[in-house]
Amino acid sequence: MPHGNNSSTLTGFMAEVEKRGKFRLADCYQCGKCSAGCPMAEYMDILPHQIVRLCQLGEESVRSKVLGSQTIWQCVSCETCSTRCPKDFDIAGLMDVLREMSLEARAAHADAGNIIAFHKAFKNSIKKTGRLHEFGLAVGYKLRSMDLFADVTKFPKMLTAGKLRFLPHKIKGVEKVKKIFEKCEARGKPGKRGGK
Amino acid sequence: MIKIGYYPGCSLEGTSSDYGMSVRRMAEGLGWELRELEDWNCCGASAAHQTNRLLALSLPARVLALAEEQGVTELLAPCAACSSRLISTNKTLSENPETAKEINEIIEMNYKGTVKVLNVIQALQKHAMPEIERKVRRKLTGLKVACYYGCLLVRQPKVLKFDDPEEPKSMEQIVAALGAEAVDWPLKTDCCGAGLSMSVTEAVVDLTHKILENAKFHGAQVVAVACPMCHSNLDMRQLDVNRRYGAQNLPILFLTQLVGLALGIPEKDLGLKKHFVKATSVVK
Amino acid sequence: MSRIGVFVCHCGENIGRTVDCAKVAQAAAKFPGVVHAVDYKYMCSDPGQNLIKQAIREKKLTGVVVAACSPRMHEPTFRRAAAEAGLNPFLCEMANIREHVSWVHEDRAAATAKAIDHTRIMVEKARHDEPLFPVKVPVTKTALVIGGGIAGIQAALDIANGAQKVILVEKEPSIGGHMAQLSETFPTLDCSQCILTPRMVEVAAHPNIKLHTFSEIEESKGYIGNFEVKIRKKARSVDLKKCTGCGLCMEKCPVKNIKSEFECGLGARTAIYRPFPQAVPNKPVIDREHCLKFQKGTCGVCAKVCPVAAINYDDTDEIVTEKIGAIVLATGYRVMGTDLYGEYGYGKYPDVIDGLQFERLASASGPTDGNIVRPSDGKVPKKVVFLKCIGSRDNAHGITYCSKICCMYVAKHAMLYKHKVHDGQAYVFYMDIRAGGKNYDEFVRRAIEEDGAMYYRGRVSRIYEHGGKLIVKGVDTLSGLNVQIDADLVVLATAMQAQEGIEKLAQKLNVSYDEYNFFTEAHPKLRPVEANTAGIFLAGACQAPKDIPEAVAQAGGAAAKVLGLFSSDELEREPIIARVNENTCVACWYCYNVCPYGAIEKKEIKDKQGRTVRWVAHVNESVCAGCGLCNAICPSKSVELDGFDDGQSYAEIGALSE
Amino acid sequence: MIEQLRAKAKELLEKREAGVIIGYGRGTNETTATPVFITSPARAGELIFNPFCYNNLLTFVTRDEHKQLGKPAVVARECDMKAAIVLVQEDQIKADGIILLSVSCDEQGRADAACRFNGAMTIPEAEEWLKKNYRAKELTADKIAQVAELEKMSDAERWAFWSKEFERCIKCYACRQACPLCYCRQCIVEKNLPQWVLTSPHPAGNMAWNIVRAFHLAGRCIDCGECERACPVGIPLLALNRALQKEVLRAFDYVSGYDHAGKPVMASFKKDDDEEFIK
Amino acid sequence: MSEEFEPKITAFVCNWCTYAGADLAGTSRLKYASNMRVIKLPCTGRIDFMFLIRAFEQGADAVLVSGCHPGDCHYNEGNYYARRRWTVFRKLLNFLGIEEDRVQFSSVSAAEGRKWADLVNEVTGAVRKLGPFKGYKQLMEKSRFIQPVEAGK
Repeated sequence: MPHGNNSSTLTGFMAEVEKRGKFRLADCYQCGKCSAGCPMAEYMDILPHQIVRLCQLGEESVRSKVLGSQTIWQCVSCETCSTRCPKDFDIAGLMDVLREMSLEARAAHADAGNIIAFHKAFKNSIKKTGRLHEFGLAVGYKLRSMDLFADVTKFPKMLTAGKLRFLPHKIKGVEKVKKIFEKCEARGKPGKRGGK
Repeated sequence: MIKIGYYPGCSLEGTSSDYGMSVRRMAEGLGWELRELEDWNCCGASAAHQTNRLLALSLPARVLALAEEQGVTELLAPCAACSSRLISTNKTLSENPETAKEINEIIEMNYKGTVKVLNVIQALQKHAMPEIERKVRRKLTGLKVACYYGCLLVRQPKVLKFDDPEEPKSMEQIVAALGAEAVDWPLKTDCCGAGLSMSVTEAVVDLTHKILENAKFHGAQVVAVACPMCHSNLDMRQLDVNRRYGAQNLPILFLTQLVGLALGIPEKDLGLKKHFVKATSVVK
Repeated sequence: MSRIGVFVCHCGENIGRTVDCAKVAQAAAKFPGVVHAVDYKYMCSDPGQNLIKQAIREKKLTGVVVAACSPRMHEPTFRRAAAEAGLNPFLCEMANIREHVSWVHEDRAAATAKAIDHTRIMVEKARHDEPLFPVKVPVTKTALVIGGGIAGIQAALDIANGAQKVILVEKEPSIGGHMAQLSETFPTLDCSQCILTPRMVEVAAHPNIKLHTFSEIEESKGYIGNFEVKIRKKARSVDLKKCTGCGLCMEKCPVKNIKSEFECGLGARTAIYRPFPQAVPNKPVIDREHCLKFQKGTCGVCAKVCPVAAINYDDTDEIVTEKIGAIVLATGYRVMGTDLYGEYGYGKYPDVIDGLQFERLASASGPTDGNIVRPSDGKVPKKVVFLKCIGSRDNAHGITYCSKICCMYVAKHAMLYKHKVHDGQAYVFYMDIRAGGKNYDEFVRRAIEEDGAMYYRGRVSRIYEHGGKLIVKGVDTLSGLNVQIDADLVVLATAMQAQEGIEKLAQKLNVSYDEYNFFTEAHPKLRPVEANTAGIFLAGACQAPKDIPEAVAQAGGAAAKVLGLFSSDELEREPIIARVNENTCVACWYCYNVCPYGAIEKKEIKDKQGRTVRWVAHVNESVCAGCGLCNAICPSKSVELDGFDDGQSYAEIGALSE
Repeated sequence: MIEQLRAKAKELLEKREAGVIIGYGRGTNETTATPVFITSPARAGELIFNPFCYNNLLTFVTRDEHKQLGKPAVVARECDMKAAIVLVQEDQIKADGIILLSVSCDEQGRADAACRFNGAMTIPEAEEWLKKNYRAKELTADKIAQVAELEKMSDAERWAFWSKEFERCIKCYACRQACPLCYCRQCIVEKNLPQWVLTSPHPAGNMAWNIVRAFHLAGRCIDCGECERACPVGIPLLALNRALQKEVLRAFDYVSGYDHAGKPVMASFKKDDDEEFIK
Repeated sequence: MSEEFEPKITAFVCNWCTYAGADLAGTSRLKYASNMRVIKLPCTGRIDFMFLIRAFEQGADAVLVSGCHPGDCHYNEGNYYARRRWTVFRKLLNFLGIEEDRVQFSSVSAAEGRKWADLVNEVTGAVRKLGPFKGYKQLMEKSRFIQPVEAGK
């Protein structure tokens, strides 16, 4: 989506969001189709179209409200919103941007702890071995989230079913992968996302 | 012999080893030679995707670059998350030279963009349809299947360019070719929440339940999937669903397992035993 | 020596902001032949025009150049002013320094330089201008109206009642158009057919109107006042002169299950059929795709039962040629296909219908005699959901514009439904309510306040069937709550689009059309009912989405234009026409070969004894359209186009040398 | 063969089928030939045809002074016959207003050793004869050798080549006089309102003139080479003409001189004409 | 900026499509390069090939000829004839050694304001790459070119 001239005049929060994303916030006309079709809507504190609206308002005052919202962590990136949006606005893409910003600002919603923990565990697993070691992931996640009992019941079965390995498989290129992580985490600061 | 590059992805080595098995056995059955990428890494899936955009591009980019180096032109990625990550990375890199440059720097490789990524359905369409009908040993006659696509196979259509995002039919066609009956049901592209399966269990159980219930309502005896997350969610989470909403016992099968069965490959070779919800009840 | 006056316009800030108008005037003052150069805020204003008139008189100007907006905007204005001051209007030229300069460039210096060049170019042209005098052309006082919907009917009647001849061409077997399909009309809720059908009958009976139904435009030649149009009368297989419209053939026709176009597929018709009972002409046509006689060579029942032997299976298309003075385009609109919304399941679920289908359900003369029931099971729906902006205002899947009428007809639908199903509930999903118009907003409020329609501000994301209900998943953005309704019937207010294949017609008549295939008007503000081709006028939804009153009003406007054109026996045409230099013409006929209008004639030069000495080309002034093809292709430069002759063009190019 | 030609000429004049024979006669000496206009059967014997006969005699048929002499029978080589056909196509002579005494020439456009006489022909006959016997010889590799060579050069090199060639031009217009298809009563170069072509023989004027000359022959030139032969400073004008012949053949599949009844190629079009060059 | 070579480009456009398209670019306030000077004629079919030569004689570094899309010509067939003319003429110019980018052709409809703006930029860019039309400029210098005197004007 091309940037309109208006974007150049934007400042603060709205400008930052637009700069990171390949979309023009002004495109959204608040029809709400994204919220209407969002599978997670009922578990969100702010509906997706309202998140876009808040970004449109753009004042600094909404920054914490948006980045601190539960919504951006409830989003499963199922892309239903972006697919059906009559204005071709990439809402899912916006959520990615907001999560990124929320993490950098350490502003994430308390309930999002779990999710962040999960993502951390996930990424660490990859960082360590080059691949995802799901048992490690699950355990690592449980430790981080202190949510020790959920799903524990399933592990034995999964193990017997050969669905979980105790020992992680390390790939040869693990060093390379680690390097990729370091570079990305260093660079992963503001900048345009690869356009969808 | 059809040669296809093969990228199993982490799940098929772990939680969905049954998927992995069935893909390999099905491939043999169909006379495909799968050449697994050497030293492949995780695509980053949603975790990277959701939290660091460069990582979200770099991890898949390395996989694609490896494939290119190893002379692969067609890369089969049975995991829907992997295939969607790889395909959208391919698109992003081809459309944004400057991003491509940056990523190539990061992965310290030079990906030219020559690799075409296929999901399992595409691979079957391209290399097994329609002659598969003739290869079927055990027609799955009478089996009512709800084909479930979930999110990652069809969205975003502009990126994936695969089937109709609202009314996909490709899996149905394959299932029909196996002799089974694909039921018409509306929730085939609704999200089951797998991305948050472990973290926001509450919500995910509801979503999963909606889907299972709707599939049953339309007469499905099994649900066919082509995505390990959908599978572990619909299969494992069924225990939680049962706990909250009463027993569903709706077996969830990978498309590859259905094909395998139809080709006459024994159940154990297809990993059917590994399921939480036993398929034996319906698949004799 | 020529005495040129240059007048540089600031157009308020529009030009002045980026072009240094004073500097342009100063530069122009130094151009050869220029004796007077000034700049002024608004040249098109009265004082501005007076500046020009004054200068013409006092400075004895032989030519005027106005450096301002596009000539397409104000050339007529300034030429008129020049004429009023006694200067031949064709000695007045315009240099475009707004659309082509100030609005498209930001660098002031560069823009000013370009403005000066454009002015110099036109000064050079003006120096080579010759006075031109309008050409008189006879007018054929017969109007052609294309399209027999309400707009076409209105235009035809107005022209005919103005005592001029009209030929009305309709591609369907009957006139009436979409309005004939409507149930009741907003905001008065009077019955559509009750007000339309008398007009249809009037058209058929009017002595000044010749009606060609089931006919299409094959080809069009000529120009304002003198078009020659070929009309294809498609084979109807029924002799309209003999047929009495008794309807026996339709009763007896064995093929009875064809989806009726008029009923939007909700009703059936026979193979020999009349689109609807009040059709005009009220006589049938044979649908050859479905007729057994034509498909299998069997049957022939209609011919057997016809008491007046009106059935003619051997009927063929007939081409009639008509001489026409003016054309009114009233080709109307079509309803957008909804298949592009998989998430709404149109076409998959029989109880998801579009607005026009609802009109048929609600129409007393409809397939259900006005009872609103579900197409699937004929049950009366207790919950009906109306979706607005389906296709409209949708960059991603539909079209970007607003279809304008949906807000009103959806409110009407909600009302009609409530009036017919008292215990029913209507729900409306909308983005905005656009009810600008006399008694329009009041009407919408009535639907909400008195008839209790539930309006949700938001779009719907998904509709699917579950247990005989349609699950509608929408949102109300005002409350910030998602809404789910288990509906019995869903009505999609689909977008209004230009007719299918309109671009072909446009090319035949060479009128221009926009990216959505709506015909473009000559000027968005000042010439809204004229096409940009002289002698062709626009009426109704073929120009943009319109409701009935607007379409009728525009039709009246178009008719008035036509009557104005017909008010004199001759009309004056721009004298931009070609001239032949008979001394140098060698009659190689290149001009003759390329002229798109056949305006070049072969003329004999005779000596005193009347013996043919040689042949030369000759231009028929009333046919020449001024394209200048002859001029460019003539190897000996013996044909020149007045107003754009070689001397002028060379001078213009010459103006560009450093 | 020359006897057959003379006999036919005599017969035509005797039977009054032609008013004048336009052919070649002996020049001031054995190695020159000059156009002759024979109106009495007795003088038919003056006709000669030898390697020194190469003017395109069709140039005369459009000139008023010769029109007085009545229906002409013209000694015509293949290219001359094509000239006649184009002149008919462009209505400068009537299809039944000329007889062609068809003779064959060698690649240099001169009478070949055999000096074949193909008989007297009407325009339609000539057209058929050419299609059968000459069409295949159009734009053969050797004919467009120089064009190909030039096309291989870079733009800059070509520009240098031609500006050098044109610099020699002295604006004598011999090329025009010699061309059977340059029949205008007043040539564009004689028009000065506006001044289409800069008159003086300087580089700019020469460029303009040579562009006009070449393009006015686009789709018309019948490849007789008279212009080049007539040019006193030896500019390779034929290469220019042939480059355009080549393009017309490529783009419109058209060779001039084979369609006396049809529209000239540049005065007609096909809706699917080549347009890749239009953005 | 001032150091950079600013091409002089002469555009010959038809009145009905391209001129209107350029107007639309204006009314839509699209911004584009200011190197082009526009000369309006009724139809591309009216444009004599010598106009292009004349433009070069006047120091143009390139010329653009732009009209309606095929089929949309206000005069039905004008641009079809023009298309044939330009097909051959550009061949002639190129055969004489004039770079193809110095003689450009396009179809811009009345609805294509955006296309016009992009086109002008594209052409200007291309000519900027080519640099000034030295060849013809030298020709003119060598000719110590004097404007022909015109009677009565």
